[in-house]
Amino acid sequence: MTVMLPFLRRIMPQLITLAVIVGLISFMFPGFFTISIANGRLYGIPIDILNRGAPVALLAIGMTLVIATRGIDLSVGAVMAICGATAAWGITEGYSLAATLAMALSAGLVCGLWNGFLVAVLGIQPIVATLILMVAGRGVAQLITEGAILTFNHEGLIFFGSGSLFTVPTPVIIGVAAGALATLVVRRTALGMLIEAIGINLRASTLSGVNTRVLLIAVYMTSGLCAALAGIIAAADIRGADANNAGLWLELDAILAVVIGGTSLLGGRFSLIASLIGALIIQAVNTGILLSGFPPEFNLIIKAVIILIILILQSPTMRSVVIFFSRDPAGAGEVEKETVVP
Amino acid sequence: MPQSDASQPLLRARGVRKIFPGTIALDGVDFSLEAGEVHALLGENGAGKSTLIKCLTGAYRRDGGDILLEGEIINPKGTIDAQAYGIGTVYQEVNLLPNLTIAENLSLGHQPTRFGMISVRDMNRRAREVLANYDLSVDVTRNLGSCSVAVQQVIAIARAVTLSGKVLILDEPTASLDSHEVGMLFDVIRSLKQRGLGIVFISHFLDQIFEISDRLTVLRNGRLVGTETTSDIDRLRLVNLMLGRELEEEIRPHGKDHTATGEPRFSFTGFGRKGSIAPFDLAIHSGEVVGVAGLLGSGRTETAEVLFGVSHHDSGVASRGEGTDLHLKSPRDAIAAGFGFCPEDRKTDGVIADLTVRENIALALQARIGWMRRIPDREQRAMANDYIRKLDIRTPDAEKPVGLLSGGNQQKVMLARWLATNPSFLILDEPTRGIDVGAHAEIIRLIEDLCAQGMSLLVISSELDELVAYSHRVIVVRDRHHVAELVGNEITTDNMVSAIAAPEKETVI
Amino acid sequence: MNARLLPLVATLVIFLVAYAICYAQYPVMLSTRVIGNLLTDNAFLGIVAVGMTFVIISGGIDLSVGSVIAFSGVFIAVMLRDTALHPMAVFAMLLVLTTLFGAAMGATIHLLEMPPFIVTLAGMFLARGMAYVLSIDAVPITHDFYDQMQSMYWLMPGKGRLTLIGGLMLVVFIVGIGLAHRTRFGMNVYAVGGGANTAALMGVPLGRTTTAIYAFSGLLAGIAGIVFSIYTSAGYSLATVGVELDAIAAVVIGGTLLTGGSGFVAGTLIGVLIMGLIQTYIIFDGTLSSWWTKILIGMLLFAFIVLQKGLVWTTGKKRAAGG
Amino acid sequence: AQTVGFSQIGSESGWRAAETTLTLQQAKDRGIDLKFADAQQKQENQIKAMRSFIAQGVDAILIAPVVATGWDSVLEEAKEAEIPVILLDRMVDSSDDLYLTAVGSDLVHEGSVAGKWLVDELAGKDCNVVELQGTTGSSPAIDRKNGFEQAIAGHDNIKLIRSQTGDFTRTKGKEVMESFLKAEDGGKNICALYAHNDDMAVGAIQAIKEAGLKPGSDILVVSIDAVPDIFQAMAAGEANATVELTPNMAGPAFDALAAYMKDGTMPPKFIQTESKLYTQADDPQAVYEQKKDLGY
Ligand SMILES: Nc1ncnc2c1ncn2[C@@H]1O[C@H](COP(=O)(O)OP(=O)(O)OP(=O)(O)O)[C@@H](O)[C@H]1O
Ligand SMILES: Nc1ncnc2c1ncn2[C@@H]1O[C@H](COP(=O)(O)OP(=O)(O)OP(=O)(O)O)[C@@H](O)[C@H]1O
Ligand SMILES: [Mg+2]
Ligand SMILES: [Mg+2]
Repeated sequence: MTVMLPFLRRIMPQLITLAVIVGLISFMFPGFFTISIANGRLYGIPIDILNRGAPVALLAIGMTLVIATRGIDLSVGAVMAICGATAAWGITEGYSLAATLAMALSAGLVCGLWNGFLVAVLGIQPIVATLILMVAGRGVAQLITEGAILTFNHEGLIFFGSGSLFTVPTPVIIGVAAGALATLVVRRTALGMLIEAIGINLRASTLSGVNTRVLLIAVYMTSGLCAALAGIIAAADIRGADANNAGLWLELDAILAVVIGGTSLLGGRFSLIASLIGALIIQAVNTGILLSGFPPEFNLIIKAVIILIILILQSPTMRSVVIFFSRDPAGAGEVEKETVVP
Repeated sequence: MPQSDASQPLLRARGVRKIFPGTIALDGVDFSLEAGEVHALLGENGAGKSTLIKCLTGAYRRDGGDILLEGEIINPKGTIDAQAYGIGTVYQEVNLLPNLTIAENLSLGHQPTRFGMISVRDMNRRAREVLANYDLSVDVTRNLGSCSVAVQQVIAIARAVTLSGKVLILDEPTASLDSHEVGMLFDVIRSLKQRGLGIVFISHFLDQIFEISDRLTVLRNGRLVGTETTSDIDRLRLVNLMLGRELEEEIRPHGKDHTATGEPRFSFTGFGRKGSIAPFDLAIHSGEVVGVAGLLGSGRTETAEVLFGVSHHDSGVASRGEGTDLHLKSPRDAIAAGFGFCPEDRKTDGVIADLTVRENIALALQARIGWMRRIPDREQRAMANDYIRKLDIRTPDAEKPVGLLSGGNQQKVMLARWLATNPSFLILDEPTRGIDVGAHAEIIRLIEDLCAQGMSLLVISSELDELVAYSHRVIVVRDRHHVAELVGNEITTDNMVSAIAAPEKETVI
Repeated sequence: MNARLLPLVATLVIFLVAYAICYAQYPVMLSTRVIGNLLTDNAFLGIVAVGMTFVIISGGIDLSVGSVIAFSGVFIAVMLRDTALHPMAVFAMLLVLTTLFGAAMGATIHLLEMPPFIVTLAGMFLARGMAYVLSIDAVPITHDFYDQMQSMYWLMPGKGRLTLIGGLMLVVFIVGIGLAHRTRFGMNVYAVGGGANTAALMGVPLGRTTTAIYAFSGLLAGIAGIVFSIYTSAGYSLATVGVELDAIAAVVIGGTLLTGGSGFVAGTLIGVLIMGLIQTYIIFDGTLSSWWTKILIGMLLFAFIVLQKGLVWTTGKKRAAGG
Repeated sequence: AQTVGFSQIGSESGWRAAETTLTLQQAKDRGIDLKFADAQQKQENQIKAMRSFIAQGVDAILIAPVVATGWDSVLEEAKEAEIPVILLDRMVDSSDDLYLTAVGSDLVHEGSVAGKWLVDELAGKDCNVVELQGTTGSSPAIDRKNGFEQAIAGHDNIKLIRSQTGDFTRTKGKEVMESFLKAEDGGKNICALYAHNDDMAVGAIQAIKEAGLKPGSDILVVSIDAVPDIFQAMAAGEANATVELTPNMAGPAFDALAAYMKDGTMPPKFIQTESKLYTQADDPQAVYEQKKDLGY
């Protein structure tokens, strides 16, 4: 119990935000919580949010780790496209499902390796390093599909997008499983601390004997792997690889999810669970906009305003204002960040 | 109500309070500074000295109390305000911008302009003039980041001096200076004093306190212990005031008699790196402390960095014991060989500010064990608490982010990190920098204990007394060459000074 | 030579070599026409990249500029269509608007201690959203004043044109260089990039500087918007998607570090020209499929960055070894 | 041989890939040296490409303009350099003496063909229609919406109840359709779907199936483009109608160009391609077989 408390306190702002947004939608749309079973699959708006949020949630897992090392991965959208295209290509070429999946996942790992190599070995700044793959990656994906949407009808592969296991949609299961696995690996081993250490002070970590180079590469590879999973899901969902549009601009959503999840873009302390909730918040906003029936030209403004409100409420300044008003000088263990007022 | 009149002290703090979560850093502290005096501020690591001056200059928001300048209540909202009031400050960690040139750093905020444009020529000329007072001949168009910590420190001081119309505050300005620079600084301080400035001076070097200060104020655990006239107090009583107890032993100013013999544990032959340190030979025996002496910028840090693989050596070989060659291309190689290295610049090379004390202490050990086998929380906590006790690290608990600790305590955490790995050869670069008298004695005792347990140490220090106290051998570095080696009874301050100063290599080799 | 200039020189050398290679293959490359095009076609990108350089030197990033350019175009077009205002008056209103928009983002970044990436991302959504609300349709601009501005160019020998907007870009660069290296504001930008807290301790007015930086970027995005509207005589809410990434790439190729604190406005000009050169080369080649175009742009970006790093590194090393 | 520059918008959809493939094919068949430039969806890149073509001195320029506005000055430059320009598949709103001719379909007309089909199909029955728009602000999205609305205007039995953007993509088409279904009583409230392109329709069809409804009968599906995949859906009875936008714009363009080059014959200013309506009656499987290798 005592171990859970700081954890709960850490994700509380995200949980509250999610609750408020879900509350808003269900107020607007009273049928929100009705969940039924259609075609042997759970069916309802909350399920949609989970299901549609899964790719961004997956991306957010890798992105959280990358951002914790003070990096950023702009290429995840393009990597999704590459891996989706690889999967579609593999299955249409007649490879077995296992081989196809292996190829798609390896494609993600290779992309991650490339990014990691640029960042850790060549010392190129992460934004630029991953920008290269962001630009070129979509070209690679199109090269595989030759510009067309490569469709397939293999039930096994389609299962990853629109299948379900015990009535739960597969993407949700994959997302939850990946999140749980990543959390477990990162927190049960020393990886989490080492990643945070290199994010906060790379040089000091190297001097302390942390194998920063390998760790950085591994983190980018994880991001590539997550993007590969997301890419497979996205392709399986529409039964085709759309090299142009798969994952387009999703990197921004993933970064947003991480930031809403409270991980600083300057690296350091991170929380995977909070990022996952962040991904759900974003998807809830998107779904809410779709349900609202507003004309689409307002979509961006609504999204921007909601995001701004969320971020303003979560900003350190606001938090200290809240602490100030709640008259809790001990700050409940929270570290007051001294603002140096010039 | 206080009136503005001549009898008022120049700068006065009344009942200043500052509370951090879990710590009361300042608890109603009074402090007053007269014009034309040097007022020393003393106290153990974490006593609240830095916090007090940050409150005085508005860098921190106070939680209570008043600040009066010449009798008027002032409320500086930040450094700019403080500068406008004529208060110049050098904060504890060097606070300059490594990406700007020396001249730009000196003139930031008040650059000479002509028709609204900065006149670079004027700016550089002024910078050269200012630095001439400090006997520093550097290219002022060089990036500050390429200068050693010491040079940066001097520049920070020079900047603060040019900014201070009434008050100059120096937080541990001498921590990384050698005696020559310190002398220079004191000359400057004296001339400012003549001009009627009030100077606040923080240092852990009692000699310097006695040399320069007129009055002193002692803080302990955020509380005011007292203000005294320096000439009325003796060393022992001062230490007593600071620590609240007797200091058991002071440093013995003589070298070790014992000279290590037999097989060296590690030996380095022709080790060097072009452009940073000339090839040198070095043998390290078990249970031996090798001191390294030299002026600032002489290449002491470079020696350590080449040994630890931070910068790759491009000549020479290293070996363990008799034969086996050591491959030292990176810190990881060095750590695998049983080395440890506590770097000089703790802010950029040492602490991981946002990680907790516990994690910082466990880091090097964890890195060596590998990421798979996480040291269980319980063990980490036990280890951390153990070192917090042993090294007397002042922190409410092991879960405090290390960046929030006072400077000296951060230094101890770094030491703890390396002790936890139990290295056979530990390199310490300026380990006592910024450490209070009590802890200073403890660290020296620790060094002696470690070497008694058979650990080999290479200690770089600017404090020659300290080197004399614990070294079995002292290597003197000058101009990137190892120029002399003093053994046993030869290790005296005088010998070292003459070896450091000697223009030719005629000293004992 | 000053060590600080190394990245700049490296970039310049790479640009010249690349141009020489292109020239060897297509001699037309050196015609005034191509050179004029290079300036005109990249004018809006260059202008916005100057603002981006300041932002990046200060350690920030501004993702909103592409959307702000689109918004500017739509704003101008709609104002000119629906009101009788003179374009100059509309420009003035627009520049006030975009400057305030930038300032608001800067103030948010400073006051709420939020990362620039996120604040300007929201700004990016917001600005494009506003453009949609003004008009989803592309709105043509038909105004004599626009025709005049378009016909203002200097016909260089060889039929190349140095247009008004190309010239304007060069002026903006000169002003930008002066601002960066010869004013207190510029120095403060470098200082903030070197370390915001330290800069504050040294007396740099952090809030004012941050606000001013983003306001300046907003102003230049507005000017770029005007230039783009002259370039296309239209306002279109879907225009200039992703220009922020091009601008960032140009700034980085120009030798500015994304970590902040070091870089050159002049380098950005070369960066912009390099990007333009890559595109011109690909068009001249004319055999690349859509996907190979993308892959090649990525690879060339990579090559330039690696070359530049390599050059800086080897010369830096030689210098160290030499003494 | 002639050198012709071709400035393509990009490769954002299968349809456009097919257009590119066919253009290259046509050029090759006629022995024309085609310089291809992909603009990655950016008008500025298309203008750059045009200028570079002019600097290179090509014999003619084909351009598929990403947007109607903003071409005046570069078209003038081409005219000054005496290089004929032919517009493909989309129009520009510049004066028509600046280009030789435009080959394309009428986007508004396409929308109204789809609308008219629905009107006829319903024959007066009440029907709630949901609409999947293209990318907000793009001209096909605006025009196809207008055309459809014109066609259903005055038919009070047809109500457009929801309209959202699906960005012309399958993924978004599916996601938006899912939310339409949820919002409209599990889809029971919807009788027809109008999608601005086939890709979104294909995505939406999957969403309808996953919701346990039958596309094509429970919900009528009409869309535009006529890409091969929609014919498969039509063959399976899951889609009802599509309006063809032929990707072969280059053929007529090259014909007009050849005639002009030969003896200066001025082609008409607008060569409209047919907006053919395909329904399930048109043997969709056969059309699919015929179209599937065209590079869609
Ligand atoms: N920003 C902060 N947040 C929380 N606690 C802090 C912060 N800054 C200082 N402290 C705590 O306040 C106390 C006083 O610190 P301060 O830096 O003033 O000590 P000091 O006397 O300057 O010590 P030293 O000689 O080591 O520099 C310490 O216990 C420190 O841990
Ligand atoms: N007083 C000085 N004047 C000019 N340059 C200096 C001065 N002191 C140091 N430097 C420069 O700083 C650089 C780095 O010195 P470094 O810190 O490595 O030496 P060090 O012997 O370890 O000194 P310390 O550890 O005492 O700072 C050297 O290249 C030297 O040129
Ligand atoms: Mg201190
Ligand atoms: Mg040193």
